[in-house]
Amino acid sequence: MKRARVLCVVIAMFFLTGLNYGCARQSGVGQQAADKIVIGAPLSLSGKYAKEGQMALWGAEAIRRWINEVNGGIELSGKKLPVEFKYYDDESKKESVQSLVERLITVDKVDFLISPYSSDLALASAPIADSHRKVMITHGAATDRVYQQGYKYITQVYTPGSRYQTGFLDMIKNKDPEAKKAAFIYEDDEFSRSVINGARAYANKQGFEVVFDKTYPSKPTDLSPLIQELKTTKPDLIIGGGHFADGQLLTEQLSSLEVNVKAVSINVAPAIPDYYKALGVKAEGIMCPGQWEMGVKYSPEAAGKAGLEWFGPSQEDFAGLFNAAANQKPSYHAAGAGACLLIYARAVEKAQSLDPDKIREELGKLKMMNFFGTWDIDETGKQTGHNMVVTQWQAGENIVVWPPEAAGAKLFYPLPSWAEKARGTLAKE
Amino acid sequence: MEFLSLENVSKNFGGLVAVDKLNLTVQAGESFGIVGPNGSGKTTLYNLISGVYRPDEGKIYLAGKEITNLPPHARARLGIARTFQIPRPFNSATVLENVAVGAMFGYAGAGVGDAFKIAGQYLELIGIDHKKDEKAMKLTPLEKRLVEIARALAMKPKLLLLDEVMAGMNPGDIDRLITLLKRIKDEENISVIAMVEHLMHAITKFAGRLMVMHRGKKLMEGGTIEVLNTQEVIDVYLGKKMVGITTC
Amino acid sequence: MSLKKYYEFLSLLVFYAVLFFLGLAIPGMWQPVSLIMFYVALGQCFNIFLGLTGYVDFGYVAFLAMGAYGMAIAVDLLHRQGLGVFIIFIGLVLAVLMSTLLSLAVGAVALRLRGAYFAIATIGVNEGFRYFIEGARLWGGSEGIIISGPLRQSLGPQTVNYLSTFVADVLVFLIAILAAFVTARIINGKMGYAMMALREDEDAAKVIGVNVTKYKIIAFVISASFAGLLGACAWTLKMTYVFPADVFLITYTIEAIAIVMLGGAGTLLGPAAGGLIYGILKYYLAIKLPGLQLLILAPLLIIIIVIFPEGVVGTIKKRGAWRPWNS
Amino acid sequence: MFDQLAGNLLFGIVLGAVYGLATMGLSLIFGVLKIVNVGHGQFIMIGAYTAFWMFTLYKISPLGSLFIAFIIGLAVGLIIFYTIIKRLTGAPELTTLLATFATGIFIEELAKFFWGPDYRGYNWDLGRVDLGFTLLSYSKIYALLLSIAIAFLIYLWFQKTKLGMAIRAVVEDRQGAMVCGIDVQKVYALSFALGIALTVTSGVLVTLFVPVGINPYMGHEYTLKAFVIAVLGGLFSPWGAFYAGFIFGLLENGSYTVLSSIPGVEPFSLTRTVTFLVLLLILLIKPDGLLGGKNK
Repeated sequence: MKRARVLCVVIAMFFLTGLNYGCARQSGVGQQAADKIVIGAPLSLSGKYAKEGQMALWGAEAIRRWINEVNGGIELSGKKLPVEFKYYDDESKKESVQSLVERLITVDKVDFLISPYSSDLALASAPIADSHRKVMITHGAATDRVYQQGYKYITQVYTPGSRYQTGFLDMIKNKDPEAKKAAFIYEDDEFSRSVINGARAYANKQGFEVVFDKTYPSKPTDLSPLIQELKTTKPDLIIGGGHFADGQLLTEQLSSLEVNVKAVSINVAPAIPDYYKALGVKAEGIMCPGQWEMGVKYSPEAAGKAGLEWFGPSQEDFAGLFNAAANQKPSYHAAGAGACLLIYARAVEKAQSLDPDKIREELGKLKMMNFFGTWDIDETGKQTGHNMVVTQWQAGENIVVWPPEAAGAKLFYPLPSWAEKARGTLAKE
Repeated sequence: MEFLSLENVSKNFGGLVAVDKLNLTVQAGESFGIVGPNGSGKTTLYNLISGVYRPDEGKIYLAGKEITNLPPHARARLGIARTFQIPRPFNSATVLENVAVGAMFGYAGAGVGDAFKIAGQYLELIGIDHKKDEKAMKLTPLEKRLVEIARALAMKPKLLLLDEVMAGMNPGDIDRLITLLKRIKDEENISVIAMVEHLMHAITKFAGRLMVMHRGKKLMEGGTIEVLNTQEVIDVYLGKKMVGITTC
Repeated sequence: MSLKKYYEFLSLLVFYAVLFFLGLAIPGMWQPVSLIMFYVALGQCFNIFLGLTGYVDFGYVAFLAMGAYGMAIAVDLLHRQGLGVFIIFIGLVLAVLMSTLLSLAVGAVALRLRGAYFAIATIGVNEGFRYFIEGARLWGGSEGIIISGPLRQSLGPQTVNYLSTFVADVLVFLIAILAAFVTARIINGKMGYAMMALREDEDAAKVIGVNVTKYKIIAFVISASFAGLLGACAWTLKMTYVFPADVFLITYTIEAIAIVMLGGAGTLLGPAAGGLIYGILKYYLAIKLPGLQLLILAPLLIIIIVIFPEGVVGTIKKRGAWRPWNS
Repeated sequence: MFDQLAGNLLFGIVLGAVYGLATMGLSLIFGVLKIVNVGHGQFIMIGAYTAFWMFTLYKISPLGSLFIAFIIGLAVGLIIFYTIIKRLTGAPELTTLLATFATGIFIEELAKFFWGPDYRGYNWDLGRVDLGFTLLSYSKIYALLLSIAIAFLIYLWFQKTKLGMAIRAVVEDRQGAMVCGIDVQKVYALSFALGIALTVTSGVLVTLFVPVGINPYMGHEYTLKAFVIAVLGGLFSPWGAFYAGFIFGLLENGSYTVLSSIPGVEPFSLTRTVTFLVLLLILLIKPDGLLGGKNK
């Protein structure tokens, strides 16, 4: 008996100590919350989204520096308030996400939230944010479904999944009307399906013929069964992928089974330098739908032409700030997360308030351009203004080739065959 | 009236025939002895009676009811209790609990409270109640065996199978144990089968009838003294000594 | 005697109560507390099988998944029927039903196997079932079921937020308490001794009349149906979605084992202690050292397990007389 | 159709060989120490990274990395054994499971801490042979042959050397071995180290099959598969595991051709269901696994 009692006491003590710590933090933050604007995010710094999470962290930090150092803060009722970016590691796990989001809201008293990466984690955090009436901009929760759930305060900075591959199809149709046979080979997960569902519908509308349409389960070790079957359908285009590892595997095995097609567009994986580092020349000419890419032409002038206001750093400045923190090139995950801060900053300056409802209303009205692209959301919070770009690996550079107004180089088409690549042919005139 | 009967029961493992067309009947309340050298199939026979093995052929009856294909726990419920040659108490439980479990799930089928009472009584009878709060793993092999006997008795069995229970005891203890077992058996009308490799004097004190097993077969059955004095048995035992040297 | 028997359970209640009110009293504490409670409840439910019978079920998470799907399917099908909050009860019932059915099927088949073979067979069930759902496009396939929308339409946003940010957590508390109570009942009763016997020596247990198969299946099914409840509340109701890739994650089983072993298998307080330690470490490390917490957590776990080889509670008890059933 | 089946079976065999080798370590450790190493996959990850770094930093071909990986594996294995596992001998079996779980996380996070969450890969293209029905790259052929060779070497080592026999003795009968004067602790240490070394080595071969997507969290999939294969092979026998690897590989790839003829389903996901169903069936028919179960 005694032992049991002792144990209970011990347990209680243990918990209480942890708790006092919690209180201390809370009061501390509480006092300061007036003279700065706190933006908080649970980021996946470990677990399956660690890569995206790390990129997002660096991106957000870069923009925070720009706002505080270049812009001198966010102007609210005549005062320039600095931005603080508060983040925790959610381990890519839904349990952690919820407790961390609540902590950000109640303990760290953040004014605005940036969602964790991926649709499932965003969905997990949604009820908490919504019940505390906190605005949350998602980056990475690209599935349209997230915005069909009727959450008032959740808005999106990315182009929805359904429009990921449409640009690629437009580009091919415009470049080579003869290329009609499209093959879909993609990861069987929530995000990739939303991408391919969009692509399939659009392809049919645009008169493409879908000759192959199969998925592979997550974390595959060998795709050869699928690829061999795909090869027999002799497609012109291959659209597919899912995340980083499988995207690389897909490319590697397309090459080792010598599936030669005119164009390949893979989701996500080719967007980061890792891809080319890992595959070398095999990556040449592979295309990727990107939310953003270095070299994409979003500038004050472009904004002027489009009749939109411009806010934030030029992409060169962003890349500079990013490089200072990460000493590498930013991916669109970084840019997207950074853009969230810019949009909040602008919305606050225009609404001259921190009240969630005012800000949400302002986000709805706001139509602006920044280095990441255009911001314009519909009433459900879904992004309609932002456009995807299509990038292509040309001689070791991931260059924007579509849309024309954003393009940094001409599309290299058709792809060199795998044999040619092995001999060192690059996808560049 | 005959309580346990086996009708030409056989069991073989691969090629080796452990028990070979064995017939055996034990009367209610009788105390019966089985002797036989190492590897003569005694333990297999016990496993067949207690249901650890199913016989390849033949039938087993308990109180006229066929139990050939009943699982061990069902047979225990019908009143069969056994000890193991190497005692197997529940190590991380206390002595008292070990015995109580027997009372709960054996023929006795007692509730938790009663089970502990019964357990207490038998520990006293066996004379290790001073250890009742020790954990079984802390006991000496001898004590473990006593606990096992107590556990078996606490099941309030109708048929008790004792496997080498007296090995390694000093004569004094053996006598005490035998008198005790005899008393309990008479009070509760239990048929007891005791099997030994040697310790003939013990078995003579205990068993009225005796069966000698050799190579899975019944070599001889009858009154204890007569059987032990026949030439064949003596031969077997001389043989056994040699076997004993070669094996192990 | 009988109250004394339940001393541990009562102290456990006190501990839950403390946790509960701390969660309510301090802003920002509720979700952390519910995170801890999820792990505690997970431990309590799993302990009924793992702790009491000594069998390891690597596929345990499949039962949580069944529960999660049960709730999701109920909501998905019935949210238009205007059943109001009653829909949640139907969900819970369906959750228990599905997890129990699966456990009966698995138990009947797999419980014939012993030790590691059983453990791995259950992995087979878990993975096989997951990829069947994805491959056959069952229940939305890999896209799973999102219930926040449907729920918000039928019950209104406020109610749903309340459900998933408070009620779900309270239900998790109740599950933990119920599971602990059942555990206490079992180990105080005849069944507890039967399970002790089969855990210690299955053959010896048989010959003293313990129907080991029966008791194994009982423990398995009880444990599984609790898992179903937990999955329905802590996942579907709280997270408002079910994706197969996420609910069949074997990591949860291993975490459950870790928690039970951390506290001490087969003891009543063990899972609570284990869940508390695991949860608190996870949460506060995640706050203090974002990105490094697992790097710190892992060695800490190892140190704890080296100091307390039989779990914190288990080892402490072992140093005294070991009587999970009446201390 | 037929070409595809042939191709799938071929790749199934190659993959199976790698799986098999990747599982031998697990079986060995389980057979000798009765420890289920839930951190198994993380050691494969170490092997993959070894191959990657050796290739990118020092231009050492994966073939060379095999030995380096083996040495690293031995070292890591010994360190883990003497710092953690040794202290837990005598504790309940599951305790070690928790320990290996934590160790796995630790290794993963160390890898992330030092090498980052990036997805690495190397490009060691040796060209490929055209078999008519499909193309097989030389690196995959290497993977196949090397797995078989290494498995065979280990087999010889167990048969011929004193230590090997000692280990086998311990697997057969612990007490007996002790009586015969075998230093069981030493055997434990050795088997654990050897098991880990084998696993790390197989990590290199994994990259011969899949030279990309190398990242700190790549191990989990292999852990699960290894468990299943180990059981198919009868848990206590590394060779059993090696053969079972082939069966697993063949099932995983071979069943695709059949399943892809079913309309309205995703055949690739179902191949995994089939594999696990077969596991269940086998366990029901032979509860001690397909091969080598007799050691039990």
